[in-house]
Amino acid sequence: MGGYGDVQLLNDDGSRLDGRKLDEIRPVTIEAGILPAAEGSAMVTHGLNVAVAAVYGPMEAHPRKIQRQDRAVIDVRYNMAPFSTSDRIRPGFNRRSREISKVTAEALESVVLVERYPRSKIRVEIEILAAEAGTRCVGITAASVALADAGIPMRDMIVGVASGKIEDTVVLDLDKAEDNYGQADLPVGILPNTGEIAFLQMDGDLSLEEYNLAMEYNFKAAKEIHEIMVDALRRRYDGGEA
Amino acid sequence: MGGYGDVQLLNDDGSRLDGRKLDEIRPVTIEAGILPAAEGSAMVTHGLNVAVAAVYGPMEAHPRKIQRQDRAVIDVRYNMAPFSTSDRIRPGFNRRSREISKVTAEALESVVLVERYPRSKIRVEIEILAAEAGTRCVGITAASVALADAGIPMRDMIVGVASGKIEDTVVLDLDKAEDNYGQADLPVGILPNTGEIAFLQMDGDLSLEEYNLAMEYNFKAAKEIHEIMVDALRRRYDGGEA
Amino acid sequence: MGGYGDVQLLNDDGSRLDGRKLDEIRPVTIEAGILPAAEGSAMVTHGLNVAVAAVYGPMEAHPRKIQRQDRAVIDVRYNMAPFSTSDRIRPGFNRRSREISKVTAEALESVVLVERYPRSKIRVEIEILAAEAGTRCVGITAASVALADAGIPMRDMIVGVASGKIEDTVVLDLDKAEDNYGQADLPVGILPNTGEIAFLQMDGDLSLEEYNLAMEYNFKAAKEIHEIMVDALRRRYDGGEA
Amino acid sequence: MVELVPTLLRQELARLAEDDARLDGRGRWEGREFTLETNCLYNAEGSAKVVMGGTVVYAGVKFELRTPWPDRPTQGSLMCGAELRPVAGRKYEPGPPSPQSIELGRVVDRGIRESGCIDMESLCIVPGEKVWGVMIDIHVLSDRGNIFDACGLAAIAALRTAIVPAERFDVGDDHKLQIKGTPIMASFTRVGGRFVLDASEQEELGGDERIHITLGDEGHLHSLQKGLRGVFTPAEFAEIFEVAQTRCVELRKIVAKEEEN
Amino acid sequence: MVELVPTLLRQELARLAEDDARLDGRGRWEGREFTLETNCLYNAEGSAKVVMGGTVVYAGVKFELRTPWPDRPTQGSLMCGAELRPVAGRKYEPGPPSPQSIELGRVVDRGIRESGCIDMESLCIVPGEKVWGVMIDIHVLSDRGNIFDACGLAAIAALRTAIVPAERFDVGDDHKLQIKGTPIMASFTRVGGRFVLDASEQEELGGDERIHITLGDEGHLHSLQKGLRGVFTPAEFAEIFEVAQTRCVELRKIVAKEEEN
Amino acid sequence: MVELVPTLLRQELARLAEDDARLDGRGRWEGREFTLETNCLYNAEGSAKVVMGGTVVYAGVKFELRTPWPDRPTQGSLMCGAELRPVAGRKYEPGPPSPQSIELGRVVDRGIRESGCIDMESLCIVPGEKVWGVMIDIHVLSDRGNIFDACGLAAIAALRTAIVPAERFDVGDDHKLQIKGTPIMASFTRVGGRFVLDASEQEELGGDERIHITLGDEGHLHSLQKGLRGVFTPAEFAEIFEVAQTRCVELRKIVAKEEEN
Repeated sequence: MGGYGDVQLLNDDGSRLDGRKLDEIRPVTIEAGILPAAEGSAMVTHGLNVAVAAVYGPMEAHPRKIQRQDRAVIDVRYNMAPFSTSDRIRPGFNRRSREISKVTAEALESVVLVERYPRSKIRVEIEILAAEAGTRCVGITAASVALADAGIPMRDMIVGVASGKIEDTVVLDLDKAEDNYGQADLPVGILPNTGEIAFLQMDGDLSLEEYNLAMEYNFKAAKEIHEIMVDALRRRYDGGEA
Repeated sequence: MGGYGDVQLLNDDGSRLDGRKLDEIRPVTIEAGILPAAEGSAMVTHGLNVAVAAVYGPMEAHPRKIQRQDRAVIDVRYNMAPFSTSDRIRPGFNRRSREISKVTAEALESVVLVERYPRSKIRVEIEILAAEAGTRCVGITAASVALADAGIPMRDMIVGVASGKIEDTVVLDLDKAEDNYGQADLPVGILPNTGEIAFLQMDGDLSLEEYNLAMEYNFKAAKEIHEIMVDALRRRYDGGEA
Repeated sequence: MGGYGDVQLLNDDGSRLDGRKLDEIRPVTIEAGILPAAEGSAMVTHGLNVAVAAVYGPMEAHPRKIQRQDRAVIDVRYNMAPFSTSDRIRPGFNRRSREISKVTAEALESVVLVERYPRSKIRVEIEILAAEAGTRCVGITAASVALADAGIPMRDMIVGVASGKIEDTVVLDLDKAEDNYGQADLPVGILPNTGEIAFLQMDGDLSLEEYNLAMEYNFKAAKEIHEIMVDALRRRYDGGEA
Repeated sequence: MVELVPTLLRQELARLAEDDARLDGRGRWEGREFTLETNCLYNAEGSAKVVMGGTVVYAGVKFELRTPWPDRPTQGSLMCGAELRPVAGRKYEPGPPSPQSIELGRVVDRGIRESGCIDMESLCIVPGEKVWGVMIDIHVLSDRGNIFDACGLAAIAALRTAIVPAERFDVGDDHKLQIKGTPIMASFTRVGGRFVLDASEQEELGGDERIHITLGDEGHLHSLQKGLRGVFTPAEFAEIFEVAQTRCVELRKIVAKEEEN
Repeated sequence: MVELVPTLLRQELARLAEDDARLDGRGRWEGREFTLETNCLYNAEGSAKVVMGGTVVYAGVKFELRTPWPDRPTQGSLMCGAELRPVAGRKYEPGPPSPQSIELGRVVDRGIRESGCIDMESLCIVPGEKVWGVMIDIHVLSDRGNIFDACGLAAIAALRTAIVPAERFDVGDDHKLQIKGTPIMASFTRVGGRFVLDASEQEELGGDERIHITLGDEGHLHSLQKGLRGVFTPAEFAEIFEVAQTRCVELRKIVAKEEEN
Repeated sequence: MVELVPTLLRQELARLAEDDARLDGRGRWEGREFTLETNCLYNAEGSAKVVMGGTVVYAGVKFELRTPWPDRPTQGSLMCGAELRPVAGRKYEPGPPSPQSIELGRVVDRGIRESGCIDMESLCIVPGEKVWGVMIDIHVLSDRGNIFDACGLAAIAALRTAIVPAERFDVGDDHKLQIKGTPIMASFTRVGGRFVLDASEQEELGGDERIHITLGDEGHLHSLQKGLRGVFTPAEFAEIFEVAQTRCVELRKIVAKEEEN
């Protein structure tokens, strides 16, 4: 977290710079099945973030050394397009995207019924086309919908959400300014039906009380976004192929 | 193309700076079988360009995923030696050489009887030792002779030639200054016996009429260079091993 | 060799700056079996150098193309930790470490009874944690002890030692200043029982007479260090697991 | 659509070609339906999305401040790259840029660069010291055939709507990037023995070589490229060149129309 | 120790968990024996060696002079990286940094960075011109379980004893690096269905997900990370958070004690 | 020549060694025929081609302007690299530089550098600001044995004929690069149990370790390297050192003669 002390992020009435309440998420829209070449796909806009996910497989896992005898492996690539950020990003993986890919894959392996596909691989491609804070969470949400769109069986969805702290106040779903000048960020991946957590990162400074409040906000948001996810899938199957 | 307007490339009598006529190629010499370690090889000097090609195979294609069940693949590496240009080139592939390698391989696959060697690979190594404009064409010519020297059956040779445009005039076989300050370049790979085209690139600005004239020049040059190629191979087999 | 002429490296009484005699090595300590995860390991301190070696295998050699039908291959990685030198080294291999890894592997393959393990691989990892001139030799010594600690059969040990030339005088075991400002360095790997040489590099300027004297010093040092190696292995097996 | 094995597919395509027909019922010189959308991405200074049949690509434009090359002190620079990442289809693998993606980027780059549609002098801020570098990145999200034309179209459409972010870099006021001309690419694939326009994924799978033609506003050639195994005759080129002329005029109109919106 | 095949190992670990027992006889929240040694490496400006059970790691600190970022002209920088090289165990392979090593380095880095223990302003030499870059490199020599905690401990211990080599760089006198606070990481692994502290190599082999918690001097969270396949409940988190508080206080004392020597 | 399988080849080579004979009829210390040609490449500031038996290598010299290292403000720099690309033989594969090619380049580099034949001070243009960097690139086109000696010879011959391109860089008049001395490499391979000079490809295939000796004009050692599996005795070294003295004198004469032409 940047943690600059001198940027005002809350209005005098306690509301946020963009008018949101402390526990209010940015607008979210989801469309499933938008990439004809993929076996499952989704586009999620969340604030000004745009994330696309494509799913391929299950397919044979190769090279063989990545194969697991008892289950499928999920191979996630989280990638930011060069034009997705204010300063252009050089194409190719970097350390940040490799870490996010790893923990996202492990989160998805926690909900996909991987035991049904031993020795196989499911490819999940997450492409961030526009970034405005919170892209890893938006990517997880998109990946969940794309997996469902591909017909991959899961014991629950994962909803990606984040809360954080700005001006010593816990708020839901940091936008770009809040992320740059805030004091903490707590991105999580929540299973909406079981209430379990499959993805967890955090940085900054949070007391236990603040953590608990931030987590409460996250669970609230997960419920809201989950409805939008379900709705997108319903539209996809009612409306036929895109 | 550089396309600087203020450099004079044609003399007042319409001839070129180096005295060539508009449809005249630079001097070309070819020697086959110059690399004892290779199964086939050739050195082509074309103006001040020096290109060497070596052929290995057919051999088993590995890794297996590059294998084609019905034919051989041709694996071309076009490489400029670090000392081949005015400013030293860092060793290792770059984007330009990868593109040229790809389209050169595809051109050669169009004339080699690849169906005779299913699941195998033929390696063609093109090394540019000195560069003076037109190296991709010189490399194609060298590769054709090296393939023939290796006894690889082909339905025709490919002759690499280029025409271009300088001072709004179509000319054959641009040299370095003409390439740097010219307006268009049209490198092609011509099958001398069938009159077909296996390699085609072009950049700059050409009207259809200019294209047609440039192509006419290219066909004329292909005939001349083809004779030198045949002569080199004849000398090689008359004269025994180099 | 740096070879700066204006740095004094010998005292007026002919002794060296750190008080050593011309044919005196820096203090050496060796401990075997210091890495619980490895099958054999050793730490060698030699002057201010600290080198650690770990041995894994014999194990199946893969990828298959590195396999040898009639013997094991030894896969050595000599690596300098980023904090091992005055200026931090960027992690990852460089040309120097690749060359040292290659010739060290070839030296070890000369003494390990590799014929006993066809088609297999023995991994030897040499990590330099602190460098004060002569690390390749210290690494060879550490690798020998680690191989013995792993129970890999060898026809002899290899002792890494170096002599050099400073102020036109041959001296044993250059330290950092002597290495930086000296005139020659002759690192070798000596088989203490047979008197053969398995590792040899040299750079700088040496007449044949100087070479012979430097080599005489090296053999003398090899005997001294060999005793410390044997002692470390004896302590390891008397004292049980570390 | 049933995925035919290549040999059967080739036979089927040859049979259709005899009747001058195509798998999806199109005419030989008929393109698939497509949509073009511009300015669709936050953070890109210019952007475009092209959907051409089942092919989906995005292009985004970014700017950076650079020092000019010593021998061209008043000229900015252009860079155009394409990424064919695993998202685009089952056959695409992760790893360093493939020859396919390098070729794609370079062919699109040459078409734009050689058309002269960007006046490199207009990118100069302080001669010898500061110029704009323009970077177009093309991202293929779904490959169902003829990604070259989709990428070429997305690139020029993104460029034509780009805003130079001078304020963010503290070098003046934001302004539209000056673009003269609209170079357009038309690609032809040999299918069943003869060339067709805008090949589908199945046609590419069972087809042979491709020819990519980029034409400028006056119908001049600015870039040519032959890809894949196969040869062609001068007569065949003459035929597709004529088709390309018509196709490029049509697409150029659509780019202009999208800009007016 | 006999290397059990994972399935048998998992069964054994589940059976032990029913009795609240562990393979090596430890209590659920009991760490292995460990030793901490600092200033043990020539050429490193600060260094530490941690032996935790059979896990052995070194950390070394180096400094470099840099020009500060234009938007933070008075701030130095911190970089923390971990190398999981083949020396560390049979399963580690040579090659570019693995996702495992990248995660390890980044989690340790965030814990230290976000705790604010390094005042970046204190690394300024000449505003806008010259600042210190602090680089911590962590080297895992032997992995027998829970390398995260060993690496986190080695990193902060090395930092806390580091000397800024100002004389060598001709920018003043050598001095101790100012460090406020001692962020400590505590890692928990699900073994036999429930979380345990400081898992051994066998427990990791037959276990599930890990949670890494870094706490500052006041017990605040500075970094969290869940790794590997598995899910957890908020109640489980509450339990391990309490254990982490105790564990971190203990380890912080040991770091302080080593510093006094 | 029939390609013998290595085991049979080794037996044959051992049998020949008993009679002090070699596969191609040469004496033990006899080199193959070779030719040296210099200044053979446009664009290289110095160049040489060496054909040694069936081995063909080129070396080319280029110059660049650099800022000197702060601690050596009046010294230029030398870089020597070798590329063992797939062109050189069936066994060579594409990819990043192999350990073989790195060793080759570094051994040639050390021989030239340590002989002191380039006065680094003579490469200074403006102290502390501008010096010449000399770069020798060696390109092996055909490996039929003993590429080390061929590369060493090509490198020094290219250097000795190099012209410093000062006019092109606008720093004075073109002039010959000053070179004092002609370091020469002689390589020995253990074949059939004893060392021979200038091994052929077959001898290398059925042989053991190599020793590379670089000698300067006064017969001093400037570089030694043992490569491949095998050991040798001090007595063996003494013998080949004597042969190396003679060999290097001969080759040095040929370099001088080529220069006069």
